[in-house]
Amino acid sequence: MHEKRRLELIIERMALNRASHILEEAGVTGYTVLSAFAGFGGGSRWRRDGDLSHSQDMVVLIAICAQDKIDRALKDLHQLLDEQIGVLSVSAVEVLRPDRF
Amino acid sequence: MHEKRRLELIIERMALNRASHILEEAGVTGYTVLSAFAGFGGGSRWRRDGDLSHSQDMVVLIAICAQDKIDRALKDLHQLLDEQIGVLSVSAVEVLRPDRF
Amino acid sequence: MHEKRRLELIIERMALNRASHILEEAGVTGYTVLSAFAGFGGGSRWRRDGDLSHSQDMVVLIAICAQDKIDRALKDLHQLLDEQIGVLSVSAVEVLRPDRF
Amino acid sequence: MALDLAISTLLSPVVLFFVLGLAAALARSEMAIPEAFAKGIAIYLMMAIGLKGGVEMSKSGLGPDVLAVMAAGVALSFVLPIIAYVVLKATTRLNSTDAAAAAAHYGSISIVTFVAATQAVDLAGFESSGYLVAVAALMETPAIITALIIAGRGASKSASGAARPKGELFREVALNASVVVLVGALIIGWIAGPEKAAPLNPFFVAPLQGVLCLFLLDMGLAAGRGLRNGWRLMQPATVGFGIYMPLISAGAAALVCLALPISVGNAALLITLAASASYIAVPAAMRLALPKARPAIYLTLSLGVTFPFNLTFGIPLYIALAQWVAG
Amino acid sequence: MALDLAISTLLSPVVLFFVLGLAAALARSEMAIPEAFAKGIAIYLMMAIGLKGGVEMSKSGLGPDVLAVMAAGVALSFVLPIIAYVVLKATTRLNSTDAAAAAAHYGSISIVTFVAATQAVDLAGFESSGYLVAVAALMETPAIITALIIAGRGASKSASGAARPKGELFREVALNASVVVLVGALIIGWIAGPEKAAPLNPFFVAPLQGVLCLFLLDMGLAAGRGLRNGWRLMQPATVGFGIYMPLISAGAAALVCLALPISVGNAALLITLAASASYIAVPAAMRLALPKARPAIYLTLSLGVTFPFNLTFGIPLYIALAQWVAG
Amino acid sequence: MALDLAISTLLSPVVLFFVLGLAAALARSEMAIPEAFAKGIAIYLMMAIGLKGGVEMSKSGLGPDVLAVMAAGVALSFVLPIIAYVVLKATTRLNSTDAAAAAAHYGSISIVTFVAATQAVDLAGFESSGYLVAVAALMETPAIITALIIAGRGASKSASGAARPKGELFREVALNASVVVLVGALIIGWIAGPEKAAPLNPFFVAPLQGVLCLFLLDMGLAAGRGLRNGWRLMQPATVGFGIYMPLISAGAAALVCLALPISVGNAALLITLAASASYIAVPAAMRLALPKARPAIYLTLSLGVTFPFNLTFGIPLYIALAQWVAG
Ligand SMILES: Nc1ncnc2c1ncn2[C@@H]1O[C@H](COP(=O)(O)O)[C@@H](O)[C@H]1O
Ligand SMILES: Nc1ncnc2c1ncn2[C@@H]1O[C@H](COP(=O)(O)O)[C@@H](O)[C@H]1O
Ligand SMILES: Nc1ncnc2c1ncn2[C@@H]1O[C@H](COP(=O)(O)O)[C@@H](O)[C@H]1O
Ligand code: NA
Ligand code: NA
Ligand code: NA
Repeated sequence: MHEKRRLELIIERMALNRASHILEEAGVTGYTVLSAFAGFGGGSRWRRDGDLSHSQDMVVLIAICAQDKIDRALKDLHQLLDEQIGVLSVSAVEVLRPDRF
Repeated sequence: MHEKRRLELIIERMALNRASHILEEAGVTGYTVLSAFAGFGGGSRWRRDGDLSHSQDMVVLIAICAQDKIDRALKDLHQLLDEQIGVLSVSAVEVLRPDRF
Repeated sequence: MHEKRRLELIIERMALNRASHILEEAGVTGYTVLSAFAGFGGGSRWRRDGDLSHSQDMVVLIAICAQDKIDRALKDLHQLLDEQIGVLSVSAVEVLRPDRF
Repeated sequence: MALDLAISTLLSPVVLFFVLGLAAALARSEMAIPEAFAKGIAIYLMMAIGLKGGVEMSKSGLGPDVLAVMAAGVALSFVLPIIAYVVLKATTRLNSTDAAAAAAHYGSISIVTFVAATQAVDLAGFESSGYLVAVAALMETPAIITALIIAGRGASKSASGAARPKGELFREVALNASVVVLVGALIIGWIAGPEKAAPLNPFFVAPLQGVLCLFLLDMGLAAGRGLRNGWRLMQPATVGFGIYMPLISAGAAALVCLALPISVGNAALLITLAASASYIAVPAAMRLALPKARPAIYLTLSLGVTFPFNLTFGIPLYIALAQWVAG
Repeated sequence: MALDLAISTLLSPVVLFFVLGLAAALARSEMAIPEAFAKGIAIYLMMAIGLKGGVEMSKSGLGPDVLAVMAAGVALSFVLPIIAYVVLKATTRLNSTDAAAAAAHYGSISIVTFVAATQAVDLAGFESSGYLVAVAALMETPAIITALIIAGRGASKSASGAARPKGELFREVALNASVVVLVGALIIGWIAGPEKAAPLNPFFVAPLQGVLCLFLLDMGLAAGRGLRNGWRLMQPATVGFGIYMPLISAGAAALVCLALPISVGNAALLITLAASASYIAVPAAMRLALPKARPAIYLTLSLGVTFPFNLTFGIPLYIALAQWVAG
Repeated sequence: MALDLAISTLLSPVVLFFVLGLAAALARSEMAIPEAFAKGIAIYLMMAIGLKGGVEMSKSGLGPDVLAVMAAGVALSFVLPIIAYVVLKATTRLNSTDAAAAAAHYGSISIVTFVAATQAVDLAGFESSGYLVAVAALMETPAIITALIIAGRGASKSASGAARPKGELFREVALNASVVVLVGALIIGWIAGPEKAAPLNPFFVAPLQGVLCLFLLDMGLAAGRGLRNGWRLMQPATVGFGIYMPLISAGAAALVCLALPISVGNAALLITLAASASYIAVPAAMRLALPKARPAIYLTLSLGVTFPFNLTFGIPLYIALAQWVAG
């Protein structure tokens, strides 16, 4: 198996489009997004159910990709996270078909 | 980027409040919770849909944090997992703003 | 804590049963599945809402397990991913009770 | 007549949709009603049932007779789990925790069984009162407390709960969605009265029977999946408990009715409540409070055995019993 | 008159809500109907349609004429994919797998198209029978089997399926939610009969037209998003297929009707079923059984081209055709 | 009479269900209406309201008077945020971004408040027109533009937006689900007219009041959770704003009504629209466009303070005001 990176971006729902743009422009070939249903941050808990405007919850974006694409996206992601709520983390993973990412 | 830990707690829904307490008391500054819709364990499969009591399913809690907070939570998490269904795993990640966690 | 592997299989919903079979036969003792709600791949974005047939979306399967079980599943997973849409990644994690996995 | 009623019940669309769900699950169909949709429907049902009871209560009011029946309901909910626990320990090999958890279910109630009984009572030509909905709501939780006390005795030294604040546990159990919505809607129906509640009828009254079909389809699916997973854990004695325990509860409630100023219709409903077993509120409370108890046992019992038994054979029997002890 | 009907259909709220969804999706609005809600509504529709058919069947029963029409429906579902496949291979550059997958959709049926046709038949002054719902259910899956056989021939040597147990595949396809609920509700309606089903009418009959609006809004959104993603893959010849294939199917069904003892209304419905294409059950089955086939092609065809064509121009045409061959 | 109306409103089931949700959330019940179900209901409400307005418009048509009221609505939506912003900056210590974001909510509208006002107007014996639904739809978004301009002035040099294409932002805001469905259903109702829309009534008209109860239960839960999280950030002056700002808006709208050829009922609705504050479309737009603004402030204000105020005391007042300035 081959070493790649796993980018995990926990970000507020309404900023997902911006994050998508950034990653797509950096050449990320794919990502998958999950919808969180609860969380804790800034001292208070939130729940998705009961948010009438459906805009206060967080989503989790997972992208398996090569390091160079993360490097390319990093500056914009940094700015995004200055403006919108979110947490970015990157870890090492092994994949089967390295040329896909 | 800076090295932190990613705690992933797969736990039954009805134990989420207890887990939240433990993490918050250990000083974890944030976490995000996803709702699983299916799984396998103890030899049998489950599905969220069709669970009338909405209490038999698992959730996945993700917390990016410093190792010392995990150390502080570990004993209580261990006890929690003795009593309720769940799986805890911790891995290494890199983050942008280390002081947040 | 003890070193184990975290297998993350992002796969189309309709292939989940096949993936489950493969992992169960390889001796994986448990896994948890989340439902993605959006994603990007092959140059186009998708969203779960609005997929009338409820069969075009991806799910994320997480299994914490020992390396030997992954080794045992790998050939079949490789074939599965040749035929159905999906991404497999494996990373290192630490767990509390190593004998469980 | 009881037989007529039984056959008529057996072939009613509501029961048949339960059977459909059961059959689909046993045949391992992948069909499912999405959780979010099922939860929404459950809330709708609570609102509809609560409103109906409240509106009826606004017409009749709260006399001492009513309070007596309410007290009887609460007492039954507290006491039945003790009987159930003793019976389970005597007749099955379940451990104390599993027995206490199952017992809690039989002290609490099933609101769908209650609604089915209300309709059967009506069909059988008896009248029932709206305050029975309040009795149903009052009987939801006391059984949980009894079960926790029993389990505390049995498993005395388990250090469980270290990290679990008792107050929070109590709040989660007492303020669960079923109770909040049922009691809330009841009070709202009571305040509003028939006239102000009338515009709600096209949503909460007319479609109720149809919505029940949808819900029972889901219950059948859940029961079928539960049976598929749980049957391996079920001794014959445990399955038997799921059938004779409702009869014991019904008997106890019937005795209580002898001492109460209660009409046949209301007695039939009180007996049904006693005989019914919870499959929504109590299972959730057990995961919170008695996590070592196995859901595969208590859910299979209450949803897979007792619920269908009550829905088909139980209710006609309870109405017959009520005619005997009341009126 | 057919023209009148066409214009009246074009401006009916149901069609307009489809157009609204289509327009919103093409304008890239983010609006969406949540999956869980849409799934719940789809189950509701199956229940409502099944019950209606079953109740009607309980009045008329199952004669040899009915069985003949059922057999004709099954035969059409088996045969139409062969025609569709041959036409696709002759007129487009789709590979065998894509062609087989698309062909499966045209052998199967669209239940919304069926409901729309039922109403149009009614409006046009003809009568139709409840057993056509059974015919619809019977026509859902045979087409899938034909397509798998075709694809097996075409792509003979692909080692696919190693890890896929055939029995499970068959069960997943045959017991999909649409078929289970439709057939189940049909049988329930049949057993219950008009009297016992009457209390369900305020939920399953009166609101049906309104619920269809909601569902067609979602279908419009799905069609629009499908078109936006899929149009790049669509040759003109493929798009054309989406319009003339329903006409071919309708022609085949009309020929069959000539040989059947069938009323004009029922003939119109059988022709419509043949002409309609699946967009729920078959796409899911294709991901299971023919994962190499591209959904962007078959979904765009069946939902983006054929469905709107049938809803607006097709149905009036099929009614006219039925008048010609039946009655 | 205004008092009568106020008491009658206070005890209406719709308001009581809001109170129930509020109480449950403040008591920290875990009960929740699933997001997917709530979203589905919100779409239903938009469809129902839009259709009703459209059908009514199909009867009366679009005269110059109607266009004048529409223009007035748009103008109010553009101008009210300026007033709100100035007042907030003068009376509270909110920063420019928070003040601009809150101001946007008060220029936009609440559709539930609008429906409640429609019913109150009806009860009070006045008539209102369907085109007010169009006015409501037109007033949803202009306020957002004003707020963005204000925030742009205040926070001039923030480099925000680097990665955010302006066109996409505009599309997301302008084509949000509320506006698309409301306007779409309005046009569909208009095209269909009363006759063709009649079959939809059992789904979109009769149950509306009941569905509102369900929705208001959810709104109460949201308001209660918002208050629990947000009260720490709320100065008394900010809370006060949530009560007197609707009065200011109502006053402004009343002045406008003086200059308009408008009936009492319609004036009451226009005033209510002006006085109401958004809690669905605008909060979402603010997360897109002004992410630095704190939701805990604007949501607590609009949903926790202004909405209940309008629902109970505001509407009777606005009707009284309308009688004074119009007719
Ligand atoms: N590198 C990746 N990381 C995460 N998810 C991916 C990745 N590539 C593909 N996916 C997911 O798999 C789906 C199909 O991708 P593809 O096979 O590239 O068409 C996408 O829509 C994503 O949801
Ligand atoms: N360390 C973390 N790990 C995982 N999720 C987090 C973390 N910090 C914040 N979040 C998520 O981001 C949301 C906003 O956090 P904050 O920016 O701290 O207010 C929280 O409610 C969580 O859902
Ligand atoms: N190794 C694992 N990896 C991921 N999820 C697991 C694992 N083991 C158990 N689970 C989850 O925890 C649930 C209960 O497992 P168990 O405690 O083995 O009965 C399963 O149904 C899974 O959803
Ligand atoms: Na009971
Ligand atoms: Na067909
Ligand atoms: Na306003």
